[in-house]
Amino acid sequence: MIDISNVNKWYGNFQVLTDCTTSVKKGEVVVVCGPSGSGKSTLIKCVNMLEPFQKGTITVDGISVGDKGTDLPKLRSRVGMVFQHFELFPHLTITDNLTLAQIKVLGRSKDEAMAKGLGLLDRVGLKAHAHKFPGQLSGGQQQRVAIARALSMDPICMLFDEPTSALDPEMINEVLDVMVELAQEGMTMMCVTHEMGFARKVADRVIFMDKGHIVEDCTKDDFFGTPRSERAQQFLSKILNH
Amino acid sequence: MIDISNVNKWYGNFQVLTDCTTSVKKGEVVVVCGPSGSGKSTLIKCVNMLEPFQKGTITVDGISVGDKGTDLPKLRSRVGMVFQHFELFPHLTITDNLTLAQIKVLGRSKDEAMAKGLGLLDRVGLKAHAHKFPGQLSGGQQQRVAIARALSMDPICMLFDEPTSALDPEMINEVLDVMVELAQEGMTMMCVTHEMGFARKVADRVIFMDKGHIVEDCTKDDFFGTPRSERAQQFLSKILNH
Amino acid sequence: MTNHLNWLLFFQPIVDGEDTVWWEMLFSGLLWTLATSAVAAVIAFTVGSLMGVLRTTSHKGLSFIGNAYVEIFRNVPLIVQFFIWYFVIPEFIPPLKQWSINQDPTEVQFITSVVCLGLFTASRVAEQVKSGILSLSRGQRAAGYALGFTEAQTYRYVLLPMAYRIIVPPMTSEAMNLIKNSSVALTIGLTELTFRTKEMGENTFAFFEAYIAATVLYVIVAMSVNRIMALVERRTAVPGYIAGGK
Amino acid sequence: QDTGTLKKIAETKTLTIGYRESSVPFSYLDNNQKPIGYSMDLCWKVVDAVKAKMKMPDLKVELQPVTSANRIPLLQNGTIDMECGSTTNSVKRQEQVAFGNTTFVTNVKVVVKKSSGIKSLADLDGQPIATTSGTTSVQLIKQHEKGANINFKEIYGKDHAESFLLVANDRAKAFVMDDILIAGLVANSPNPGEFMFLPEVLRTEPYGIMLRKDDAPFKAVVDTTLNGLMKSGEVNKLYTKWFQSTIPPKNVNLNFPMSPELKAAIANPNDKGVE
Amino acid sequence: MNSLDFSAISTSLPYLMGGLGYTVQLTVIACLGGIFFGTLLALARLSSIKVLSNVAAGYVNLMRSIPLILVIFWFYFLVPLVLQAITGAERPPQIGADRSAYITFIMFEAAFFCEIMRAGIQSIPKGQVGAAYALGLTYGQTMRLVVLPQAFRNMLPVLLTQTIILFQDTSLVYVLSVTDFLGAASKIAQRDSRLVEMYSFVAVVYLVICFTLSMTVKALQKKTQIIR
Ligand SMILES: Nc1ncnc2c1ncn2[C@@H]1O[C@H](COP(=O)(O)OP(=O)(O)OP(=O)(O)O)[C@@H](O)[C@H]1O
Ligand SMILES: Nc1ncnc2c1ncn2[C@@H]1O[C@H](COP(=O)(O)OP(=O)(O)OP(=O)(O)O)[C@@H](O)[C@H]1O
Ligand SMILES: [Mg+2]
Ligand SMILES: [Mg+2]
Repeated sequence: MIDISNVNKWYGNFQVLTDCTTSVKKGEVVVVCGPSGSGKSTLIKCVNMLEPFQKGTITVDGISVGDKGTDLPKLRSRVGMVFQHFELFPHLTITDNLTLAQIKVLGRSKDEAMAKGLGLLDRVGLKAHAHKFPGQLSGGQQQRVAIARALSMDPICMLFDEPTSALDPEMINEVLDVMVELAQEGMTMMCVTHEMGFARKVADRVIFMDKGHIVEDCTKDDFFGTPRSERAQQFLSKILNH
Repeated sequence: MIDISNVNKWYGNFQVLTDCTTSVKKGEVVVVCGPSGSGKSTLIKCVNMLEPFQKGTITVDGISVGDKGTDLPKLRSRVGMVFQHFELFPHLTITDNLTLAQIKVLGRSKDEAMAKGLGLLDRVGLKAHAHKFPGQLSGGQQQRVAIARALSMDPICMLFDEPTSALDPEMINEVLDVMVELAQEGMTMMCVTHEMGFARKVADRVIFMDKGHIVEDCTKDDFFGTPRSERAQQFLSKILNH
Repeated sequence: MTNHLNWLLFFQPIVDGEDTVWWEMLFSGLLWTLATSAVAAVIAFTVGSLMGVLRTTSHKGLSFIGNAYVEIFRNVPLIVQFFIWYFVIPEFIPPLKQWSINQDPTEVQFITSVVCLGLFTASRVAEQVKSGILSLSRGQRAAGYALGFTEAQTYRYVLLPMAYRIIVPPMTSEAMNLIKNSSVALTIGLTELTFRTKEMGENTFAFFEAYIAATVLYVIVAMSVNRIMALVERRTAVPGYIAGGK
Repeated sequence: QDTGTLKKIAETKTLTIGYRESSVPFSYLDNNQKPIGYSMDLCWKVVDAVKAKMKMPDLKVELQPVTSANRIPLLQNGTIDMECGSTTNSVKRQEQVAFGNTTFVTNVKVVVKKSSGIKSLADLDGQPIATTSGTTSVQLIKQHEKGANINFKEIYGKDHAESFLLVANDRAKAFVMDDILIAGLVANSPNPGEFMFLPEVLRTEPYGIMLRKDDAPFKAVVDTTLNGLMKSGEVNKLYTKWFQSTIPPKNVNLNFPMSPELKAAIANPNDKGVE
Repeated sequence: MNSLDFSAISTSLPYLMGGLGYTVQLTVIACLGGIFFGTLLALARLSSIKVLSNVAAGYVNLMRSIPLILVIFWFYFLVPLVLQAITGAERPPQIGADRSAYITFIMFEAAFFCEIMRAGIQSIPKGQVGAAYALGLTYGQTMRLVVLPQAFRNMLPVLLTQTIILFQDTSLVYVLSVTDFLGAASKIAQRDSRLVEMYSFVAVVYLVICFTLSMTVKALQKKTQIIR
């Protein structure tokens, strides 16, 4: 589904990604972790070309995202993405947030979009809030709406960039629950997160990054069992200790 | 050391604190927890009058903080405080951050202040960074400097307001370690935090707040054993689950 | 000369034997001020938005155009720009020159003023629009793209609606500046409020009366603009969204 | 005992002259930024007389530039003590200020481009006419018998140079102003031959040195000085120097002979203002 | 334009440069004075003392709603009369056009710098004030040592941008017949009937100076961003 091969990226002289190669198969859930600044967000944003990269190739569902000729808006509309800070559109109601892209990008009718949107809202447990604005919801609720918004485009895979790290501890679980459910339904997911509980529960594979390199890329059991690199061991001990 | 008795506070018509009563004895470590918006920060800020309150009394070391005649700057200089967002002064070097108040408030000489500051910086493991600006340090490092800054005033007690919640997971432990050490040395501490590991390790008492009320105020063992209120149970289950 | 202000002067004819009295002159000046400002505001908003957007796009050439526009128009004093639009530019464009000769002179002054003031203010508006767009978290643009919006759609549906709301307060001062700046049009002979005020002062020597009247009128206009913009701000406020917060 | 300006001069030991910076050839800056001109020469004579009368040889003279807009207030609030420029002495202004005896007489005339084909006031019907804001000379057209029935549009220039530029650029068909000021503008223009005056004289206006009102002793000094110059014929020499010879900074000659009205005013010094 | 003649510019260059010198001097003094009084006004506006903040707000709003040209007039003709009323002098004291220009621009710019400094102070997180108080600093110390230095740094680009506007606005002192750059140019232009040449020259000079300044602002903005 997602093939990343030898991707390199520089900001000026600073190399953020070095020879990153990995792939995500259909239905697979891959968790990406690693210390701050290691390039996790950058890598995941390269997948739908929110960040351009200078070397290597990435294909999504067989389409190379770096090609000049690629219809990026179309490709992006098929890849769902959820951000750390939700990024709901604050001037639109929840309903409008859910239907805008369906109408303007997929060309669905208003009714169709509405039906789809409300269905998904129900699924994340927020049907009662359809008329509100994002600012009137708690962080956890906003993030659930953001997931519903991404799903409304019927994506073939989903990208998550630390979806719970901006949340109050109490709200983390309500978001993780939705994500677990999604994973169990067979959605293809690539997910940057520090929530090792989530990784333990649903991940098929874990990728560990450090300084722009993919240092570990192995099954969940291998990762939590015996990560090969010292850096990964160190990271795990820090993160699991408190 | 700190006596809080029947404190009430309103923002306009909205009551943030209702009849809060508790106390912290010399050498005691008290952890304050509770859901977001329950008034934890407000309560702890009332202790050194960073937030004025309308009813009740708070005394620190026998001095009533709410009295008109109280020399607040002097009182505050004896109460160390550490904030969620570090609040180092970004335009001053680490050294200047550590010495400014010593010189301007306590009237120490530059050399004296410097010696004190560098000693504490060493203690939090950051001596090598003395000449840098806060923006050049990581979050965990900044928070350790903030603790050193508070200690530089030789406080009789310390207040912490979620000192680790703005940190990357990896950095939380380096800050908690400093705090644990401080607690074990016998510092009087009142500490708003969600880090239950920290509470388990060093807290003498745990206070649980909800909607401006102190709902639980009991020993650590009682709290983690059998919290009486349903709300506290619910909160604990959410926070310990992931 | 301040001992006795003669307010009755406002009801005296501008020239002996004519019907027009001074307050009518000042009032007609006020109308020109308002008309000039209103039309210039439309130009400033349209051109300014366009230039502001150009400056934030990923296209190098377009953002160069936007930047060059702003630098040229905000770095020459308005009074000099007026002179150039009125006296210099027509000399180099024969059809424009022909038009300016044949047209009613008042119309020429009005149109020149509106264009000059509008394009000048547009450079300020462009600054605001740009900073409004940049003040949105970068994630908003990314979220737009991630949903499959094109760049134009992202601006239209995601960035601009929020950017405009954010810049209402600075745009209020720009609107007030625009009205104040319209007084510089007196230098090309547009008979707006300050022109009429000076005229009244010089003809009647009642400088104080004239300037007090003008000051009061300007303050009233400024306050009205302020109220209107406050209304706009309230009307467009997003529930739950605290300006500047996320 | 001295009162008014003389008292002030005695106390402060200074006299402040207000001058114009571009009123050729009455009062304007030369290339060294010194105010020179016909009115300035006359004023320096007044200064000499003040020095002599007050027995203050080291009287300090300060020079303060003024504009048409601020000259009256500055005189009234005491910033300047006399204004040496090209200010029309009018009855209306005399309600606010006083004038020394007439030093020059101008005729308000209309300048047009020769190529415009306009030959008389009547041809101006329906045409745009330039006028400098703050002046009222255009209204004189209506008061002239030949202009009584015509309609025209006023275009305001910020200053005389701009008003004249409007005519030079064909934006206005005519410019109504004091003939001497127009003569200066024409002489300085790239093609002086392009322009001509219409024959009609719209009004005759006396110029005078402007002084504060109700200050007879100081006015007496000014008038005595001027009358002396007129009797001795020195005024005629000054006139030739400034109006009929080449003058700085560009060495043009205005070629502006003395009008009969000025000759009469010199023969009979007076401070009558125009209505 | 059949015949452009730029010779008037070269012969009067010293005069024009003198004017430019005055413009720069007025800008610098008005800027420094404006920042000083503007900061005081900003503190007054943010003060919890109602009267103080209302008076300051009233002053700022008045200054911001009338055209500069009117403000210049008011200060020029009123200040001597006000001083006379205060001192009871027989004649209005003479403050002179250039001193009047300084006062006018300082007072006028103070209103604008007030708003900038206010925004600057408000942009400092409340936690900074809390931290300073928590260390025992007084209000004065907190402002002087913690808030204002940061506010000033944050606002430096905006302050400079306003200064560029101020630099252009000083051209309006021509109404006082003070000879600034534009005043000098327009006087020579009128004397020699060379309006088009002069104003084109003025436009170019302003464009070059202001463009250089705004490039400086941009560079500075980059630098302060790194400090943060
Ligand atoms: N626009 C940019 N210009 C220059 N460097 C950048 C830019 N964006 C990110 N970087 C740098 O690239 C590196 C990788 O950033 P990235 O955001 O991908 O890290 P991350 O692993 O997601 O970290 P975090 O856990 O903090 O989100 C960091 O060192 C960061 O400083
Ligand atoms: N300046 C203010 N004006 C009005 N209401 C306020 C203000 N500051 C805080 N509040 C409200 O007071 C309540 C308590 O706030 P407080 O910051 O003490 O909560 P908290 O328990 O520290 O929460 P958190 O875990 O989010 O920090 C909240 O509902 C908050 O919205
Ligand atoms: Mg990231
Ligand atoms: Mg809090």
